[in-house]
Amino acid sequence: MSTVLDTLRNAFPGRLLNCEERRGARIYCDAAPEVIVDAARELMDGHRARFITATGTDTRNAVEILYHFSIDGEGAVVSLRVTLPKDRLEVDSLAPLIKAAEWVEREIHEMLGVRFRGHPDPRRLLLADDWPEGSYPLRRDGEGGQS
Amino acid sequence: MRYPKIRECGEALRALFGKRYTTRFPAVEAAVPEGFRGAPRFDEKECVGCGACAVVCPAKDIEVTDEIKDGKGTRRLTIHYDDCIFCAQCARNCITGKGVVMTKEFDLATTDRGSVRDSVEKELVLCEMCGEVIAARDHLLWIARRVGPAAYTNPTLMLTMLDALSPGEGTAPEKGDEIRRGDRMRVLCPRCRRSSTLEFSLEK
Amino acid sequence: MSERIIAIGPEHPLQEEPECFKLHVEGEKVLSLDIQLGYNHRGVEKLAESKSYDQILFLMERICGICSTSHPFAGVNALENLVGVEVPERAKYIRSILGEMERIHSHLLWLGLAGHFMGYNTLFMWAWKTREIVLDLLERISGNRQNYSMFKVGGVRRDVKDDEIPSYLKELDRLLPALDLFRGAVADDPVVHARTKGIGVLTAEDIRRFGAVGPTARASGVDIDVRRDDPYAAYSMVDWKVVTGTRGDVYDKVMVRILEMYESHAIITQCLRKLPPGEIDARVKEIPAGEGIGRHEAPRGEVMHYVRSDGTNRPARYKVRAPSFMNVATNTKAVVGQTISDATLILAAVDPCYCCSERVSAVERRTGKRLWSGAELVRLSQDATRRLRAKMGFPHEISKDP
Amino acid sequence: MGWRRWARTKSPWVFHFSTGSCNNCDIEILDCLTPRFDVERFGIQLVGSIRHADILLVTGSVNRRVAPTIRELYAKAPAPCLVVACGTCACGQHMFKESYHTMDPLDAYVPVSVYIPGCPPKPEAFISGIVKAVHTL
Repeated sequence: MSTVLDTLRNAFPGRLLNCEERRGARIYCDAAPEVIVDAARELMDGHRARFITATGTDTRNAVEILYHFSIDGEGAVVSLRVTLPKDRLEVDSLAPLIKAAEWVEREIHEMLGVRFRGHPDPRRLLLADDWPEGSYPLRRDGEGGQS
Repeated sequence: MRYPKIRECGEALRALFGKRYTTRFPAVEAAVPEGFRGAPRFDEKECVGCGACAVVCPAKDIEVTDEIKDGKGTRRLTIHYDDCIFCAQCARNCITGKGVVMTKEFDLATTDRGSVRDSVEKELVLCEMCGEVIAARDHLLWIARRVGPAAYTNPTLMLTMLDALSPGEGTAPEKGDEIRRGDRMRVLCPRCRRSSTLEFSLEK
Repeated sequence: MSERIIAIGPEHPLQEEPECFKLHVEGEKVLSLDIQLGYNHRGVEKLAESKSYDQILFLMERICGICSTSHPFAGVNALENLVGVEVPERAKYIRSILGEMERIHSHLLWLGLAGHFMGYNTLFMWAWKTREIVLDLLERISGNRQNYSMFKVGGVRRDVKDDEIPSYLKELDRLLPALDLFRGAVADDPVVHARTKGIGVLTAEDIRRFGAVGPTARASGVDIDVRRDDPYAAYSMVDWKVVTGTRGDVYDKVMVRILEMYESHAIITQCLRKLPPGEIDARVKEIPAGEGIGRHEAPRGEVMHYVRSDGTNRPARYKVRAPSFMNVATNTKAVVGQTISDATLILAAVDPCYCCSERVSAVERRTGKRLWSGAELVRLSQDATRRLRAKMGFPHEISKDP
Repeated sequence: MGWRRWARTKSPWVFHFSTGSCNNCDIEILDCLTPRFDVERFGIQLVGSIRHADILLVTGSVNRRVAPTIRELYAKAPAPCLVVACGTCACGQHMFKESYHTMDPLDAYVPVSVYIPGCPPKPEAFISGIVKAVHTL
């Protein structure tokens, strides 16, 4: 456990902050958007982590993306939190590194309107074809359409 | 074990000569175990019309409508089975514990969607001053029973209780146009009660 | 020969995603696979934000019918992770009993359908017949055959009656001969071997790349199981083991599931025998602000729920990750290079849910003309079995479509 | 026309379509075909194409993506085609009334003959629902 926490604390000084372990072996970190791909690579290669999913949340002022990784040997879940300001919803895509992230990012893209740089296939995943462009169901600010 | 597949043949023989496995359903009633969550039904006697079931229903399926006509109020609670998810939350959270019960009834198929429902009507107690809905009469009586002697501290509860003991007796005094201090001994909604005690005494 | 597209779907009810598989084929060979989702998208995550914590679990139950224990299970794990409440022992055991009963009925359901795709309809009927034992037990315990309404934060909603436990155990013992029969029927049948061995192979590296979970991953020798890795409920208090395969083909996926049912049976009987007396509910009064992550090993693999609370009685964000969301994507690798008749079986092997095969249609790309209907693709798969049987010296016909 | 009615009620063939359900009703429908309930006793058979079907069983709360399909499907069905709404989702949209991805209940798209409420209905409820549907012919 502590090894993962130590790695995360030391690997990216200044760009991976507030690493803390909470109840039930849940590790949360705040990551800078530019470091996410490297941090994911570090976890996947260095700690045999398994990508679970990513959660996009609209916190009114910003959009938070939590990348969840499972460290199966230790029963821990590492969540890297990336906060994107509403006026610049862009982050590097994990899909070229982790195949599993492809659909997850497509879903976040259509639900919250986050653009993933370098995504191989940024089509819609879940919503109907006649769903209005530019309307995002999980947004909370009026512009996002229905709430 | 290439062939013949004796094990499977054995199973086939058992099935052939064993007891019939398929149900005889339409001819014979289906066996429904104890505790089955079938259609929820209101119990006319036990339901007090508080509307707790409507609040907890995850599907927002139970409809509460209050109707006031000629100074008489009625509350109607309706479960629409075409939207019911049979989760038994209404029965579990019923304040009397018996107002809604899960029956064993499962065959609700119908040709008219609006017709599959169960409803109960409850008389409402209205504020004597402004006519606002206070609660269902049975609800007030249930609270009075629950709180015991403490019910006498609240005129609304006490008067409703007395009225239930001897209906029609004890006519209320003439009521004026505005709320007076003497109106405290009436069946009042919370707002009117506040006016009658607080505002009136502050003015004087 | 020109490339053609065969569309399988568009129905496939799982979490929110009935898929439409589009097979790009040339002749008999599958060149690539394109998966379209969204036919079952109901916006559960958004709806969850409008329900109170007590009501949410009923919504989670209805994400997937077969996983109607798994989603609330992961949900309560997430919420309890947030609150930090200790669940009473008895409730833990009851939860595990329900979870494992669901695993048995889900695996039997899948086994039957896999049999149906292979044209082994006897297996289909037997598996579904055996499944009724578990469904009847669940009906007696929870009050309904599906959608059990049992889970609540801090415990369970309904108790198991102590005096009925012996009769539950007796019913469960009826499962064992049936499971032996299925194991024999699959392991000894040369036709099943020929149809399932060496097709749809996924290596351990593929599993990691796709993030696949559950029996799909374990069949490839990836030893992951949330019940053991991140213990919750009563799984650390009973004796069982994780079943893994080695080759990662369809045969291993079948065998892993069959052997897992024995483990589930062992867990249920141990839990029922050891069921401690006491409370079933910790009476959680409120959910504080914070974040929680809960996981559960569903029949199809790890379910993850993430919940964020802002201290009100509704969640600020509720995220659901169903196992099939990861597993289905592995199909894009597994079917490439296989024949169309095997593709049906491979697509079914990750246990996405049966519905897809019921509405299969084949469409030619340029004209959009229908080539084959749904039942015909299943028949194509069954024809392949028939040819194999003939070659191996089984002259008799396989059973008719149910 | 007596013989026609007789022929239709004797062996109704059903086609099953899911419009965004949780799968429970679909499983219970399939369960009706298996040894325990075995609806083939009544000549009821699940068919692979709507063009062969007398009864269309619909499950699920119709979502945006399949809404056009259900109309199309009903248009393809040979008359008279009975539509049976299976489960609470198909009857009144269940909890998904307020979802952004569902619009109207099933009866806004196609005429529904019989509603079978339940979440999911017991297989017995399905059987008696279909019997009721056949009686409306």
